[in-house]
Amino acid sequence: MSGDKLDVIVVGAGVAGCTAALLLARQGLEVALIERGPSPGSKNLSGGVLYGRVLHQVIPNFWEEAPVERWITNNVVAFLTDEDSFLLDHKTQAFNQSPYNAVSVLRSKFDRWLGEQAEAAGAILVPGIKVERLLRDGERIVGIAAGEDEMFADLVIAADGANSFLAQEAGLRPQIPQEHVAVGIKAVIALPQSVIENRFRLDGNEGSAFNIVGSATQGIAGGGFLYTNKESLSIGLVIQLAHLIEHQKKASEIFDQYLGHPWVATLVKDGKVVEYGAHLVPEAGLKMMPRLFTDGMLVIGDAAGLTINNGFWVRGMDLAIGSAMAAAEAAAQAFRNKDFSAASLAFYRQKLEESFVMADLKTFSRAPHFMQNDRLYTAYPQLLSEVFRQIYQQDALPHQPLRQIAREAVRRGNLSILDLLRDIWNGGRAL
Amino acid sequence: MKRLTVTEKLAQNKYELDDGHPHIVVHNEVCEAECKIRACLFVCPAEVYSEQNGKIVADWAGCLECGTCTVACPPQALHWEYPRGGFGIIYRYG
Amino acid sequence: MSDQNQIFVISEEVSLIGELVSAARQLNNDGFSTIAAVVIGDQSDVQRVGSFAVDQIYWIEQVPEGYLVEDVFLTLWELVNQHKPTVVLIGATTSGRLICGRLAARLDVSAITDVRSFEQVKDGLAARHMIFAGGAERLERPRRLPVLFTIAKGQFEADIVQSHTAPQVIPVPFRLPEKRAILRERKDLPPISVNLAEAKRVICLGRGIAHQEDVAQVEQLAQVLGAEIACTRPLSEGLGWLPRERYIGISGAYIKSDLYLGLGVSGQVQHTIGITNARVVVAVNRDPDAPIFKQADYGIVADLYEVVPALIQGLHEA
Amino acid sequence: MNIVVCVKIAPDPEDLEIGSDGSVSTAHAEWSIGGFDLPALEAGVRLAEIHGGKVIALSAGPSSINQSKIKKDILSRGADELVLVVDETLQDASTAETARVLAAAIHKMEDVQLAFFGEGSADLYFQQTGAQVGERLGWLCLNAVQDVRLIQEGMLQVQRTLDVEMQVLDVPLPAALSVTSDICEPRLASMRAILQASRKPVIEWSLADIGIENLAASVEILAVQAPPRTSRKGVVLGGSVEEAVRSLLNNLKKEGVL
Repeated sequence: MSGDKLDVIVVGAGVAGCTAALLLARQGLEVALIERGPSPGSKNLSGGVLYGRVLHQVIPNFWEEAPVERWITNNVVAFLTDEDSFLLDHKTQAFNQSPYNAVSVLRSKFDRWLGEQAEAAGAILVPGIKVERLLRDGERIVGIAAGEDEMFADLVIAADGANSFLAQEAGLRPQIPQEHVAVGIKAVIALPQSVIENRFRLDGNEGSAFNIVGSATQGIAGGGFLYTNKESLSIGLVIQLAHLIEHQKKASEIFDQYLGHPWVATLVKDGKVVEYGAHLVPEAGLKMMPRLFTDGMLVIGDAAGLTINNGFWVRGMDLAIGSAMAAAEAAAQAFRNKDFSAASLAFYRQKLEESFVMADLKTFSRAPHFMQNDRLYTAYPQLLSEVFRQIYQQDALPHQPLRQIAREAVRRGNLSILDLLRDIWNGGRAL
Repeated sequence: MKRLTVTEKLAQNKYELDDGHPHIVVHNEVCEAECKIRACLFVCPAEVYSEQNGKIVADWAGCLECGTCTVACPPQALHWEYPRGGFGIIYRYG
Repeated sequence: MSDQNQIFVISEEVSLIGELVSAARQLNNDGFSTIAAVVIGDQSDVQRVGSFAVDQIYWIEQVPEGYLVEDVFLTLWELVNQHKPTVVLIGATTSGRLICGRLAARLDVSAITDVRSFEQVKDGLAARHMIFAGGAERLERPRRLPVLFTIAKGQFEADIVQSHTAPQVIPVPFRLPEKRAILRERKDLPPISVNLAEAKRVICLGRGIAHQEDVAQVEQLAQVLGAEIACTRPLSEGLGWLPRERYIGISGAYIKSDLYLGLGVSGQVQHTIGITNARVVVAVNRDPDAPIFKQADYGIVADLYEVVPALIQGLHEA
Repeated sequence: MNIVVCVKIAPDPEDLEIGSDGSVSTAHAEWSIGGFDLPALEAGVRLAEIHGGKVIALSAGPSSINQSKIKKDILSRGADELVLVVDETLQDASTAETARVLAAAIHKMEDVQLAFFGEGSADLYFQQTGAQVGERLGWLCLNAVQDVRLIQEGMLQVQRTLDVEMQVLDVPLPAALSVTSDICEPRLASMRAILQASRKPVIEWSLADIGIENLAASVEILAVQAPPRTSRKGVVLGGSVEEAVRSLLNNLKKEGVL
């Protein structure tokens, strides 16, 4: 190592950081991947579904060696009222073949494996080190410091997660506003593999992914998730922070009640909580995106706010990998031209625009606003449950025609047809 | 499934406690001046913050390092940083 | 005298020999073996060991000036080589552990240390000891003879047997070791003022104690209750508020007192394995979910700074 | 004067999983260097920093010890070189097998005069390795070592803290010293040290490489279970502090312990 100068320093060995370090090491660059936890993944927590086809481009057939849990063949949207549930349940064998569309993962094992791939490609993993500040030469970022150790590099890549103190320190993003994030609370619940496979009607390595809307979050904007792993369930909530503060409800109690909801309770029956964690989830999509680059530095993954939650799925890891790929291309060009200025690194933004990452962020840019709609969490789950209860209820009295049941349910739920239509219209445009 | 209190849930986790190096310091004078709703008392998933005889106290040992409090609280109310390298929560599953 | 099976009992601490002899008698319930104690000390030590119902005493007069007790190893090695004991029980003192290790190496056998209990299994003698910092207990059977065990103080009850024929005392000359460390300086540490293993009542301080000065307040309670003060590892190893021999738990003391009162003790397994033999366990802790409450007979969920004065008051009235 | 520091890499006791049937599993446990071995490594490194010489970390065990994270952790704490003796039969090796392997490995190293050992391993805590390895090497062995200095070529001055006495001794090399865990404060690896660690040599030996043909187990492990839980009443006394104390004292009288 020529003195303390490397080609690239990547800060944060999450999915984005490990992928970037892997791609840069493959280009023959001298890369240090610095992780504050004792190993990659020890500080990371996700709902736990990785849309895998983008990683397949980086590591073909990654699922063959990577510690993935199950391939998700069954996606369910569940509308919950306090007592009832209404499910849209889709299962397809198309997702049961490689390249797998989505896989459930547990970040501690998965990120550690991804970090090992980066090391195998030649990146130097530096675990247990917290980067405390950036080093500057005038406006340009020239390295990082941890304790009294300083390390310089032509390029610094901030992959330090949703709080991203480095992007803030580099002046690329302001203090995070409450409207732009949600608090993710998650428990991992151990259950024997056979119980999971029976309870969720799964065969072999198939998996289910539930996205839960309605009373899971006690009427606060957000949603729940429940994903099946091999021998455990990942179950959690994503609660919009500004809304939570407005309602002054206790996050840990909402989560506790969620675990106790009748429908959820049946799915976690006889389970044992083996871990309880939390993680900030960027929610505002395009609006939240900071400037992604400055002289000598790029921002990728959650640190760049790259997450989409549209009620059907919550995606972060595949966008993180996409951003790492774009960053690696921008780095390759910067090293070819020996130019690490912001102008040169703007190529990163261009690559991001050309990729699915920005395309999806634009497509679903209205989703965050649409998800703020209170009716989603109280009125509509109530409506759906009410309509179906009446459809199936037989009182040995003349049964109302379905359209009348629906109309009355809408009226009783003091919903206006106009609201309903506008919401369907907005939903259509946002999702 | 047996309902667990937050403390009991946190007890399942693995922590590398950095004895004597708290990573959260509460500046109560700022809390008094700028914060009415005491968001820290209800947004934190690990219930790190509690109010004891009028003062906000942070039991930082159980912190899950999500950073929600840094966004919910008035900017100067907390000195909040990640624990030293290798310390704090260690997710075995994640 | 044809050497029947012999069980050797070795410790430089005469008080520990009594406990080792009890352990040896437990192993010898079929009476096939004779029990031989190795005594390093003077006539009165030999007398005292004689009262522990041993059959022989190999008496090593004393360690010459400037030598360490560990330098008795060569003499012991020749004794063991000559008499071929099938079982060797060694007191788990610091010197005892060193002697045990050297003996095991020379005999090419394994040693099992800090044995909690023995069990006769079909192929021979097995022993139980703690692993994973008290998290689990393992039962192991040595495959080769002699079997070597160390036994910690307080693990077996020393009982004096009156009507027993006086043991045969065989003086053994001290053999100078081939090579040794030269003792430059020796200082007695303040004698352990407390033998937690024997204490009838113990008050244990945990992380709940905020400042070192508060220990004094608890000493007052200990005085009134006639109890010894102990602590958990952080207070002795970490903060050093109390000396190491007052620490209860793995690599610390194991108590078998009538009463254990934990003040601000959370109840980690590394500590609670040392109190399993206490008759009545009482816990005082502010945190209702502290693990100690599940391992206590009586618990008070309150601040120890309120409970201690109330206890002193209550005891005065009683 | 090269120094070898023997370290045990084993499952972290904190990751132990106890089944409802009392069964014990380390299947999901993280393997790491034992907490008592870190001060021994630090003591060796500090001595080498003062007097020169190489510090070789030595560990023996099954393939689970051969993880890049662990090797890097050891090499980032000041050791210049790491030697691993890897063989599946070393899983649950008894004190005799461990000592025989470590002694054979040290024997194969040239110009090593001093071996450090931790107080005990984090998982088994037999506190036997230093004495057994030292004796097999024919070196002088001491435990409970709390301070070590080199006072002249081939001679150490060592301070030991036993149960009731403290000793200062001149110890001729070669020597095998088991150190107490408060001999010194283990260093936190710095970023520079971790970066350099990835460039330090790791040497892997098989049992055959160190001249061991067969390693018959000298102890049979019969059972491993959670310790028997002495059943406790678990009574929590309610009411005010005074009421709770009063009912506690009554209960203790009834129990005959007051």
